[in-house]
Amino acid sequence: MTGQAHTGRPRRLLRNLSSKIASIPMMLTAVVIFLGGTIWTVVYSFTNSKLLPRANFVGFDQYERLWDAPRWIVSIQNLAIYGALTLVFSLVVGFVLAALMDQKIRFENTFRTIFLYPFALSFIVTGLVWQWILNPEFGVQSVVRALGWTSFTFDPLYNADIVIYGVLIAGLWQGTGLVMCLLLAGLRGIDEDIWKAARVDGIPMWKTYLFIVIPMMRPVFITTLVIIASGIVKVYDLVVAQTSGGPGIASEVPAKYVYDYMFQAQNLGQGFAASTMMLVTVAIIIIPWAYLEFGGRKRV
Amino acid sequence: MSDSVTLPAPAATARAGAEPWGAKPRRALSGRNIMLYGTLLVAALYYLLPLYVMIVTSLKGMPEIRLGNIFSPPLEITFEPWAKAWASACTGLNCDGLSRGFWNSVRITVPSTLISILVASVNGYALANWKFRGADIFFTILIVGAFIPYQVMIYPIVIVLREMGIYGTLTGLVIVHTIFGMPILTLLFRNYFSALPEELFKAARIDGAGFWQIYLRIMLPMSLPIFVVAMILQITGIWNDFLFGVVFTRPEVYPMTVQLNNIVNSVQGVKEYNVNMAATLLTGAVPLIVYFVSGRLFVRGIAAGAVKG
Amino acid sequence: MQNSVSIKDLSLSFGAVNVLENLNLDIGDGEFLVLLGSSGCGKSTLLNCIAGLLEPTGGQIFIKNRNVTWEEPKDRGIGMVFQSYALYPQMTVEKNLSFGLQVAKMPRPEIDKRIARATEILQIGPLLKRKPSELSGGQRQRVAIGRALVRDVDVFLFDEPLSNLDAKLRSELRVEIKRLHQSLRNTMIYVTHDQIEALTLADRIAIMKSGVIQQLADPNTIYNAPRNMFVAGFIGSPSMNFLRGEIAGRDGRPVFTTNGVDFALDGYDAAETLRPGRKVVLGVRPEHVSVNGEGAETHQATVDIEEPMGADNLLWLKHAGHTLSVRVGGARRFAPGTAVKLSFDMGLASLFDAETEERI
Amino acid sequence: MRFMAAMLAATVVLPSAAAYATDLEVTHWWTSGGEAAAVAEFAKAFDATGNKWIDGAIAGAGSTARPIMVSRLTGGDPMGATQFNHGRQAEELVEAGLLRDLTDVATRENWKEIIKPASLLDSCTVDGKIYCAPVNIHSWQWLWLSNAAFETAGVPVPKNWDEFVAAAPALEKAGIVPLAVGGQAWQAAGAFDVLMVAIAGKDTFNKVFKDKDADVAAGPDMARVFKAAEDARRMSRGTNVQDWNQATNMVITGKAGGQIMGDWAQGEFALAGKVAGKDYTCLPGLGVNEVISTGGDAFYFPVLADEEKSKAQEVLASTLLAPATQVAFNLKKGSLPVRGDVDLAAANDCMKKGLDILAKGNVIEGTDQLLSADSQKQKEDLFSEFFANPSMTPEDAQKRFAAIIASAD
Repeated sequence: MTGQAHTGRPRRLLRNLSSKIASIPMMLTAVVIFLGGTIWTVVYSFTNSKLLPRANFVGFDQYERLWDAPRWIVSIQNLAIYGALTLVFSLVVGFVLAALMDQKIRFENTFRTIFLYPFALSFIVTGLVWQWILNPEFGVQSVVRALGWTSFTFDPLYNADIVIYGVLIAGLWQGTGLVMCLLLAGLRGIDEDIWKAARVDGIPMWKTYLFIVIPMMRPVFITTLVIIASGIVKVYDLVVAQTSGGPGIASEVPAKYVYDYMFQAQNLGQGFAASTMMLVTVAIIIIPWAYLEFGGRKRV
Repeated sequence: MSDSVTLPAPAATARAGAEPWGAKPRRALSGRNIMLYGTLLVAALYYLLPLYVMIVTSLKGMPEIRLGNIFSPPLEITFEPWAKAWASACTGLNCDGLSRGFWNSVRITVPSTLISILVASVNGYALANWKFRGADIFFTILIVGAFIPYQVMIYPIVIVLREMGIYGTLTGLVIVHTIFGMPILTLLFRNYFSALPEELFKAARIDGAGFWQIYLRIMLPMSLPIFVVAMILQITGIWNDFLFGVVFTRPEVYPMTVQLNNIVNSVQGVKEYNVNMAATLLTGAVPLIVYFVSGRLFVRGIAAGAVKG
Repeated sequence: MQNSVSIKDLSLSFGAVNVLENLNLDIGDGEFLVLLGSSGCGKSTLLNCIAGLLEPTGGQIFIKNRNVTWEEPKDRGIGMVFQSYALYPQMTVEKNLSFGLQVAKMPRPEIDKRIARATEILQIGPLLKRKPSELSGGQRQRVAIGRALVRDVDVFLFDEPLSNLDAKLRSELRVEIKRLHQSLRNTMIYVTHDQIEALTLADRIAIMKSGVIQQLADPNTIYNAPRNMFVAGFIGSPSMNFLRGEIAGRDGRPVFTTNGVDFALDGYDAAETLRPGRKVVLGVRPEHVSVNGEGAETHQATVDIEEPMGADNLLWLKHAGHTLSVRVGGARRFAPGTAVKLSFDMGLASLFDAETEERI
Repeated sequence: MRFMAAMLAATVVLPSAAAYATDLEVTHWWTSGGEAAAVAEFAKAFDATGNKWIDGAIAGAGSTARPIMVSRLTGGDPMGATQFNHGRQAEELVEAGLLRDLTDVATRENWKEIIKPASLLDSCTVDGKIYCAPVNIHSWQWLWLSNAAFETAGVPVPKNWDEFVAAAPALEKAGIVPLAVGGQAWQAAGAFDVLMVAIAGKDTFNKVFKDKDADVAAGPDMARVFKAAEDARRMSRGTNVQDWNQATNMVITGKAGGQIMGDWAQGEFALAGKVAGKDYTCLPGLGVNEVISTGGDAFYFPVLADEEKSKAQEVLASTLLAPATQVAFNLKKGSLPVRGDVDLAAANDCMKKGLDILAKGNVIEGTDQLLSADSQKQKEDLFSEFFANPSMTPEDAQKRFAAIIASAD
């Protein structure tokens, strides 16, 4: 509301008073929980807190140990692989599906429901079902072998080199439906005349998507990105349900490291140090961008 | 209409029969359609496969499951696993299955969904239409907050709720759900309200309507689509929540997911896959039904809430 | 005249709804044809069919004597301008103009030449490096026209191009489009719901209703000799006065009578063919009634309301149980309640059959 | 409220000293078949005192249940009693004053005399005060062998670890996984500890875990243990299950030759109707070094404001240790009672072997008592990686193991 910037100075604090009052829950959440909780976490990451938080400071010990732990390194690598692939695949697959759905197809409702329903299920369920389907003894591998192709091998969850892709298959199964929906909505929001203009100009469909429509969908891509990315950083339940981080430590992820060290190892300090590292990474990427995206720009 | 009808040019008349006329004929099995529907069908198979496995398995008896093939349809359909999952599967000492948690889940989901949506919609409205200095900073913190793993926040929230004296109560749990639903919901509502024509808002202000009046009389009635989206997201999220449900309540009000976890994660000798799958489907039934019923509204609402930045 | 665009028996239906039915239309080379009608009349649908953006369910479309019914829009030799401009928002003006040509693999010098020409005609040189979001509505529409221009085609299609602009810009751009047509002499098909645009721009106007062309004629004919009551009422502002009544014989000559008042039909073309007792509607435009002027026959009326409009003054009068609108010179003022005498110019009036609503 | 009614109906309330019929919420993570049956014995005994056991079972020991319990305690909404691993893990809760001092009850009931071995009660003791009630003894050092599997492979059932390793190729040839090791990290770590006691002996075990002697951990004795672990790793290939009882089930069904697992596995054999000595064989200390550890489970009692409930806590504490309850519970659970003075006539072969060893005093403390949860977790990470990753050499693993011991507290 740029127009309100000219109101008199004395009423500055009172201006938009209702709005400020109404935003109190948001401010409290932002400041007390998210900011306060984060600061609290960062502070206690410099302590040697075990089961209960204690202000017994030990400097950077927890961080040194963290970066010495092979499991943490594996977790970070896994998150990078999983995150990059999830972003790419869910956007690509989601967009392709959305584009197909946008071709005035028959049974659109049916297809949409099919693509979207996994999102209604919890990660625990997703992990469990896919653990099962990918189990070499009674899942896909055994079925294909029973059909006669006896050398067929497909056991992503039991092969440390590819286990993270097994997790990815399940993650995409659950998440792409929502991405598809978001992007489909974005496609539906494109002015029909743009399509007509492109057709009159003789621009092939794929070029229209690539050079005209996708650039126009920037806002919806941003919303989608926030939703996917926040899900990636937090990925935990899926791994627990599907592989428990195994085989060995091959499918560990940072959120699980945090949780395991906080509650199983009862080393809160270590868990907090790990979560601080996660937060720092997220903050470095997100804060400048979020402020530009949501804050700096005036409403058009 | 004599002057609107002109005689066709002679050349055109002569060719008319053999020439293109009407819609360009398309074969139903054109390459384009094969690609289009083929891709969609393959994708649909990938999405349906797990559901199929769940349903099929839940209808088999254990001996049949041990035979191996998880994809084969049941030789003998039995509803025993469903009955067991609902009414008699044991979690610890209590052998009354999921049924004991169902109403608890409802009791948790309904107020949590409503309150979290109301709070987030007011936030979004304030951010979109009544921006005050510093509002962006709070919003940015909120968006960054969406990236914090829940588990990290457990202790701080336990401390806050303890200080407020509402730890272990339903109120506390509702507040927790409201907090964690806030980032994404606020983003959606803010986008939605920003996209509504500004004239509406200006006209109402000129008419002397205040913050709450505009919200209640103008914004709220116009925001059904985005409310549907928020509702679907929250019902799904809260219904499926396990962690907050157990950390912030007591056993009397444990949600259904706690029983699901107990049934699925504890094992009675052999894992009863059929009961697990039936329990899984039963627990997922409410969000699934919500999706099946309101999927169409979901896309429409998302279109309204997420498209405009 | 050589036909530039011909439409033969064109039909289009969405399911059970017929939007266009057996529509025929021929547009001459270099002609400016306006499709006029209220929303939902099928005018935009027809334009989209010509462009190839909608598939007809039946019939044929010829452009330059070539049957293009099954052709892609890009192969039809048309350029199109849209109401919402439909500029590609992430591209500069220059890129907007050149993108289609680049995709068609046109050599760069040729593209540059065409852009230079369009830029000059439309005076958009300073805008080339900007993005659409940095342009005003009028500038955007100019660019949109430019995008059609660089295609160097014979037929231009305009789909309500001025509807999103404010009144002042609209009239400015209207003049520019007219000038453009005069200098290019291309065939232009222009869809609008604004009668002023139609009357000012068109060589011929096709007035549409429910997917059917009601009348196709030059603006003058449309205005003065509307084919039916719909056309008569649609064109003109304020709209034509309609008086319901019937034909009566007075001394062997037919007169129009309503509420006991007679109107001699002396000046009317087809007066001889009228048989007494026939139910008819008399249509008189506000400017075809003179107040307190010279006339063979005068009618008494009282002024109800006056609306001064600067150049002229619009009077709303009570006359024989009807309300009539009459346009007089701006300088002539009448206080409400004033009694006046009216005379009707029957040579410019229209009579419609009350049943068929067709012009007699 | 529907389930409350169901609860009332389910737990047939015994008409007894209803003077203080108090509800006491008890949280625990005993949800598997045998475990649930065992805990039901506790509930039955407690209800018989006129109070009521409100069951708060949450499956998933460490990752799920523990944060919930700790949150409830620190959040000021404690349960009436809770299962917790005793030993190092609860110390902090005690120090924070969240747990109740049971010394009065312990003195009255004379726990110091009746609880055997005494180390169990030591684990409950902080600054001379007793804070928990141990309820059972679990030992890790067991190798469970499927007689049927060896029959299929055509080799005799081995009597010790070395024979087992030698028989592995024959098992593999018959399509049987020699050693089932579930995918969860704690199973690999536990199996290693067992190998360690069996191969390097009790003294090395104590030097490494009790004295945290990194030199010993890096020494030649331990190198032999790591070699054996490499054998185990090779033999465990193809297990492809996560949960311990799924691995046990492989042994029960003859899909696997054997499994290194604690005595709780016995509950699964019992539930499947298998008879010790006939269908399966158990080798304590892997048949090499007959030593068992005395870990176990214990109940803690949070400090409560409500006096009625506090009284009920005392009743519960004494009920848990009552001889009859101990027998009933441990028979179902497959563990050994904490009282030396109860008669376990109903015990099967394997339990009797365990009781014998216990009587001889061939015991060590469990790693839970010796190491912090933190070190345990690091150890789990190491061994789950070692068991899953064939390219990790025993030497490398030993180096990392020594580093963990060096930094352990």
